Amino acid sequence: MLEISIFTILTLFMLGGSIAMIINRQTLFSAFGFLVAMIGLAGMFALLDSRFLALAQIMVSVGAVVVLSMLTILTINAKRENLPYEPNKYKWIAVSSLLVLPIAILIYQSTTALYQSFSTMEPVSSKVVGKLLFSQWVLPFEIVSILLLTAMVGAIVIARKDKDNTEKEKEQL
Amino acid sequence: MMDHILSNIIFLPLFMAVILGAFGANLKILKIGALFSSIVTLLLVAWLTYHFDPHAQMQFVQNIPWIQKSGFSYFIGVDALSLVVLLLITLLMPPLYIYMYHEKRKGYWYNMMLLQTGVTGAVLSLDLVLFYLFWETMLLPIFIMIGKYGNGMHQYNAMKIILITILGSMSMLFSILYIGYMHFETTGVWSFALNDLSNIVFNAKTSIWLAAGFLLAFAIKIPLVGFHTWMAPAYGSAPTPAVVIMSAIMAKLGIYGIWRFGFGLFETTLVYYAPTIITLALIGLLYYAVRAITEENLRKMFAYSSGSHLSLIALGVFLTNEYAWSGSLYFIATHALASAGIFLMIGLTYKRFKTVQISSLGGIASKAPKFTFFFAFFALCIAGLPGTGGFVAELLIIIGAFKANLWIGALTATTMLSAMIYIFWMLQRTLFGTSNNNIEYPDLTMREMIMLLPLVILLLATGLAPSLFMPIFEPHLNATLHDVMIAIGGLK
Amino acid sequence: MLSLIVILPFFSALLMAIVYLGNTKEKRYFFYTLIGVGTPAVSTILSFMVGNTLLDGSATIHHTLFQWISVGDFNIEVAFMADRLSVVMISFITFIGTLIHIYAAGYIKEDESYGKFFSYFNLFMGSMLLLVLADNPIMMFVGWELVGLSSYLLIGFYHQESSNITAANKAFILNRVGDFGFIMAISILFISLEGTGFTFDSIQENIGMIDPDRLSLIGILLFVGAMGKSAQIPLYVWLPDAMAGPTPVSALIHAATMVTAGVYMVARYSFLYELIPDVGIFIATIGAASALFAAVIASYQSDIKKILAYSTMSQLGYMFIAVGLGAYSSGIFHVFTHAFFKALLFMGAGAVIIALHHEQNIFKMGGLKKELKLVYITMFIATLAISGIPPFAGFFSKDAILVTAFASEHYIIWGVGSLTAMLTAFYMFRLFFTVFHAEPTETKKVHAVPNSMTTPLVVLAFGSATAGFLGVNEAYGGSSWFNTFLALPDAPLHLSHAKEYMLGGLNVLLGLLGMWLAYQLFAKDMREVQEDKIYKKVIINKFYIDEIYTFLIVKPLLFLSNFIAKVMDPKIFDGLINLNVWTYTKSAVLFAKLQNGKVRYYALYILVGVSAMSYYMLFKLGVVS
Amino acid sequence: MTPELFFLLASVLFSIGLVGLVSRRNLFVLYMSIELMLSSVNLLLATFSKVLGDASGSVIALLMIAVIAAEAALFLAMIVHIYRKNRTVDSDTFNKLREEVENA
Repeated sequence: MLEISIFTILTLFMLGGSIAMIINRQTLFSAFGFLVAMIGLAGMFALLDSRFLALAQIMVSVGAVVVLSMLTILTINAKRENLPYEPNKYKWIAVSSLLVLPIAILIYQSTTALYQSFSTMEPVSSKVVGKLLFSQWVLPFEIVSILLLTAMVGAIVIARKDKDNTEKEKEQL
Repeated sequence: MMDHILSNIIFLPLFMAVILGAFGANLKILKIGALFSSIVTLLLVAWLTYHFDPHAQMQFVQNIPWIQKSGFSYFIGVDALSLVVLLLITLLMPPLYIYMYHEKRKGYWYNMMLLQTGVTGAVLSLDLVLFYLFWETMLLPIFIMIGKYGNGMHQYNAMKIILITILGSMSMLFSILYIGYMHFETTGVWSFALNDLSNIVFNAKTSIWLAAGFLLAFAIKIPLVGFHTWMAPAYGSAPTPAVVIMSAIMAKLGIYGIWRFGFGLFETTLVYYAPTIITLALIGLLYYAVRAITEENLRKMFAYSSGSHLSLIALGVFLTNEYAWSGSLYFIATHALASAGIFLMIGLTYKRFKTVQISSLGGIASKAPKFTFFFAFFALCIAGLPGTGGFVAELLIIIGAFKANLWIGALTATTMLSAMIYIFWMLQRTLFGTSNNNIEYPDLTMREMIMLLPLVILLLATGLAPSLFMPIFEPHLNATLHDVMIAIGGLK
Repeated sequence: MLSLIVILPFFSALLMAIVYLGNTKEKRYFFYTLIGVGTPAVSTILSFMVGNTLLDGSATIHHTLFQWISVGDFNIEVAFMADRLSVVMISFITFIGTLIHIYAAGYIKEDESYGKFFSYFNLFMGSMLLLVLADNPIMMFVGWELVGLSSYLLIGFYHQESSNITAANKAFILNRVGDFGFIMAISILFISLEGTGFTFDSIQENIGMIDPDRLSLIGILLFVGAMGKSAQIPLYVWLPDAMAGPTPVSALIHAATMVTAGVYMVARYSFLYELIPDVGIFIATIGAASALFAAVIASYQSDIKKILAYSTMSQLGYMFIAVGLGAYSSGIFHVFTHAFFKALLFMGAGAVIIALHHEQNIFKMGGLKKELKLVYITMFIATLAISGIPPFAGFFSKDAILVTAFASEHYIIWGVGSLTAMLTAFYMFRLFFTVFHAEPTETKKVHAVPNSMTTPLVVLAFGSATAGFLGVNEAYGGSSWFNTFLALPDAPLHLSHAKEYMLGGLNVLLGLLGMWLAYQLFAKDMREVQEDKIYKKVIINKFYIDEIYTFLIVKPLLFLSNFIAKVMDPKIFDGLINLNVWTYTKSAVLFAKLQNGKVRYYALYILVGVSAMSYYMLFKLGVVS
Repeated sequence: MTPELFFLLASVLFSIGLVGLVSRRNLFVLYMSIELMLSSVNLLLATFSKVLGDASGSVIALLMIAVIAAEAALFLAMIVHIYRKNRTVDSDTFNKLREEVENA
C-alpha cells in the first residue's frame, strides 16, 4: 500500500514535470520540469529495487546533465525575443498527441502482454552490479568509456569559440 | 565462324563499333568499318539463307546458360519468321550507310552499329529476358539519334517516344517475369526459354493479363491506333536513317513479337483478343489514311501511311488463316523495302531542298526525271500497285479477311482506295506542277542510284515472282498455323 | 506466241524507260519510233495469227508462263488464255492500237519527252492485252490496275500543268473505286468457290455451287468495277477530264482500250451473269441512264474532245444495255465497231486541233472542209457510222442492241435507247457542221497535218464503213457471223423479221431527224451555246455532278482529316498522355513542398509513419477494430 | 504492485517525449524531450530487470545513463555553437536541407 502511494506521488511528479517541460515557453522552466521528472525517475528506480541505478540517476542525470543544461541555458541567456515564436504550439501538441496515442498503446500492450508479475528477488546491490559490470558487461563498459572520452573532446571542439565568430561577436557588441 | 553464325551476325556490328571506338578511329576508317561490318553480316545472312531448311523449325540454335540461378540463358535461333526480318535488317543496312556517306558526326555511325546489334538480337533471341534486353538496346540509339541529331522539337519528341515505349516495355517485363515465376512454380526450375515456357498451361484469367502485358508493348511499337501519339512527332524529328529503321524494322518487330511470343505462349488468349485487335486495326487502317491526306510534312505523312499499313499487317496476323498470314509476313518484307525506299527519297529531298513540307515543293518532274522516277516508284509501291510486292501481300490479306467475314473483308479492301488518295495527291503537289527557275533541281547521283537500285529490284522481284520467295516461309507458317488451330480447337 | 503478245509491249516499255532515264536530253527519234511503233505492230501480227488458229475451229489456247502465287489452295499462275472472245478483243485492240501509235508518232513529234510517251503508250497496250488475255481473275485484275496506272501517267502527261494532274488523279482514284468493287468481287468469288481452282475455266465449271444471293452480290460488285473503268453513272466524272492528255491518248483510252474493259469483263463473266438476270437488268438500266445522260450533256458542250468523250460514255451505255440484257455478242460487236469510228473521230479531232494550233473550242473553228479535205471526208464517214446510218458499221451494231431491248420487252430501256440514237445523230452532226461547214468568225492560218497522222485516218475510215458487215443479222440477209464466232451464252431472241425491219427503219429515221435538226441549226453559222435558260445552265455545267461530289465526298474527307489532325490527335490521344504528365509534375511539386528542410516536420513524418504502422499492428492484434 | 503500472508510466513518458520532439521549436526542449524518451526506456529496462530477477537490466540502464551524459555534452555544445552563429535556438531556421522548387 505504501508502495502504491509512493508510486502515485512519483508518477504525478514525473508527469507534471514532463508536461511542464514541453509546454513552457521559457527554457529555464522547461529545464525545471525536466529536473523534476528526472528526480521522479530516480525514485522509480529505487522503487524497483535498483538502488545503485537510482543513485547513479541522481548523480549523473540530475546532478550532471540537468545542471549542465541549466548552466548552458543561463550562459546563453537567450532573450525573450530570441526564443522561437510558436503561435501554433498547442495545435501541434494536440495533433502529435493523437498520432502518438497508438504508439503508446502498442508499447503498453506489448510489454504487458510479456510479463504480468514481478519475480521475487533480492534488491540489486551495488556489489552485484559491480561484479556484472566487470565480468559480463566489461566490453560495453569499455566502449562507453571511450564514448565518453570522445564526447568530451567533441564537445570542446564544437563549443570552442573560433576566431571568425569571436570577431563577429565583438563587432555585434 | 560458321559454328556460331547467329552470334556473329548479332555482335559483329557491336564488336566493330567497340574496336573502332577503342582505337579512336578517324572518320574515314569509321565509315569503312561500318560499311564493312554491314556487308559482312549481309554475306553471313546470305550463307545462312542458303543453308536454311524451310521445312525445319528452329535452326542454328545456340543455347548457353547465362545466369543459371535465375534461369536466364543466351538462347538464340532462327526460323522462317525471324529469317525474313533478319534478311530485311541486313539488306537495309548497306544502303543506309551509303546514304550516310557525307555524315561527319561520329556518334551517328556508332549509334547505327549499336542499333543493328539491338534489332538483330531482338529478332533472334528465344529467351524472353534476352529478348527484353535487346528490345531495350535498340531503343537507346533511336533515343540518342532523335534527341541529339534530330530536327524540330527533337528533344521533346525523343523523350516522348522513349517514355511511351518504356511504358510498354515495362508491362512486357512484368509479364515475362511472371511467366518465369509460373514456370518455377510448376517445375521448380527457373527458365525463361521460349520452348520451356510454351509448355506451361495458364488458367484463362492469368493468361489474359499476361497476354495484355505483351500486347501493350507490341501495340505501342506497331503502333495501333490509340497508342500512336509518339509516332508522327518521332518520325518527323528523327534523322533519315533512324526513320528508316523505325518504320522498316522496329515497327515490324511489334508484329514479329506478336507472332513469336503471342502465338508461341498463349494462342487461345490471342483468339480472345482478336476481335478487339481487329477492330483497332480496321479503325487504324482508315484513321491513319484519312489523317495522312492533309498532312503537309512528308515524313509525318508517310509515318501515318506506315501506321495504316502496319494496322493492315496486324489485322492479317489476327485473322489467323493461311492467306492472311502469308500476306502479312510478305507485307512485312515488302513494306519494309518500300518504306525504306520512300524515307530515303524523303531524306534526299531534304538534302536537296532543305524542306519536307509538301507545299514548298513542286515541279521536280520536269527537271529531275530520275529522282521523279524513283520517288514515284516507291510511293506507288506503298500504294500497292500490281507488279510490286505490296500488291501480292495486300491481295492475300484481303482474301484472308473475306474468308473470315464479309464485312471485315469489305473494310480491309478499302486499303486499295485509301492509300491511293493521299499518295496521289502528294505526288501531284510534290513532283508535278510548274518548277521554279530560281532553284536548282539536282538529279540523282550515281551513288544514290546504287543505294536505291537494290530496293527497286527487290520490290519488282517480290511483285513479279512471289513464288520465288514465299516457299521460304510457307511451310513454317502452315505448321505454326496448324499448331495454333489445334490449340484453339478450330481444327476438326 | 500468246505470251509474247503481252510481254513484248511491257518489255519495250521497260527498254524505252531505261533508255529515256539514261539520258533525257537526247531525242533518239528513230529509236523510239522503231521500238514504240514496231512492238504493237508485231503484237498485231501475232494476234492475227492466234485468231487464225481459232478460225480453224480449234478450241481455246492456254499458255502458262510460271507460278505466281501459291498459298494453300490459292494458286495463281501467270497464264494466258485465248478463246474467241479474247481473240476478237486483242485483234482490234492491237490493230487500232498500232494505228494510233503511228498517228501519235506524228502528233507528239515535237515533244521533248517523246521516249517517255511511247514508253507509257506501250505500257498501256501491254496492260490492256494482259487484262484481255488473262487466264484467271487475279491476272485480269493486275491488268485492270495497270491500265488504270498507265492512264494516270498518260492523262497527266503534260505534268507542268497542275490541273492535268488533278484530272489524272481523278481518273485513277475513280478507277480505284471501281477496282475496290472488283477486288471484293473476286475475293468473295474465290472464297465461295472453296478452293476448286481459280481459272476462268474452272470457275465456269463450279459456278453452280455458289448460292444465288452470293452470286448477285458478286455480280453487282464486279459491275462496280466496270462502272469505274467504263465510265458509267455514277463513276463517270473522270472521263471528260481525261481529255487533259494528248489526243492520241484520248483515242487509245476511248476507242480500243480501257473503257471497253468493263464491257469485256461483263462478257467474260457471262457464265456468271446469265445465272442472275436481275443484276443484268440493273446493268442495262444503268447503261440506258448513262447513254441518255451523256448524250444530253454532249449536246451542249463546246470543247471538241469533251463532246467526243461524252459520246463515248453514251455509246458505252449502249454496250451495257446489250450485255445487261444478255446479248453479250451484240455488246462486243458494238465495242468492235465503236473502236473504229471512235478512234477515227478522235484522231480526226486531233488533226483539226493540230491544224489550228491546239484550239479545242468548236465555235472557234468553222469552215474547215476546204483546208482539211481528207480529214473532212473521213470524219464524215465516222459521224455517219456513229449516228447509225446504214450501211456504215454503227447501224448494224446499234440496231442489234435496240432490237434486243425491244425483244426482251424492256420498252423503257428501248425507248431511252432510241431517243439517245436521235440525240447522238444530233450532237455528232452539230459538231461536224460547226467544225467543217459553218462560217468561221475569224480567219486562221491552218497548219499542215503530217502524213503519219492522215494515213491511219484512211485505214480507219475504211474500217468504219465496212466493219459492220461482219455481223449482219438474218433479217438483213446476213448470218450473224460475228455472233456465231464469239459463241457467247446469249439470251435467245424471238422477234419477227417484220418487226426488226420496223425497228431498223425507225432508228434510221430518228438518226436522219437528228441530222436534219443539226443541219438546220448549225450548218450555216456559229451558234455558240448561251447560258440563258436555267435548264441550259444546268446542262452546260454537267448537272453540277462534280460540285455535288466535291461537296459530298471530298469536303467531308478533308474535314475529317483536319478534325483528326486538330482535335483527335492533339486533344484526345496526346491529351490523355499529357494529363498523365501533368498529374506527375503537380504531385511532384506537392511532395517537394513536404521537404521543407525543417527537422521538426521530418520528425512529424516519421511519427506519422510509425503511428500508422502501430495502428495497423494494433488492428492486427485485435486491440482496435 | 504489478509491472503493468511501470509499463504504463514508461509508455506515457515516451509519448510525452515524442510529442515534445515533434511539436516544439526550441532546441533545448527538443534535447530534453530526447532525454525524456531515453529515460523512459531506462525505466523499462529497470522494470524488466525486476521482472526477470536479473541484475543485467540495471547494468544496461547504467550504461545508458553514461550514454545520456555523453549525448548531453555533445548536444549542449552544439546548441551553444549554433546559438553563437545564428543568435537563435529556433529549430525551424535550420532548413538547409530544403531544395528550391520551381513552381512547374
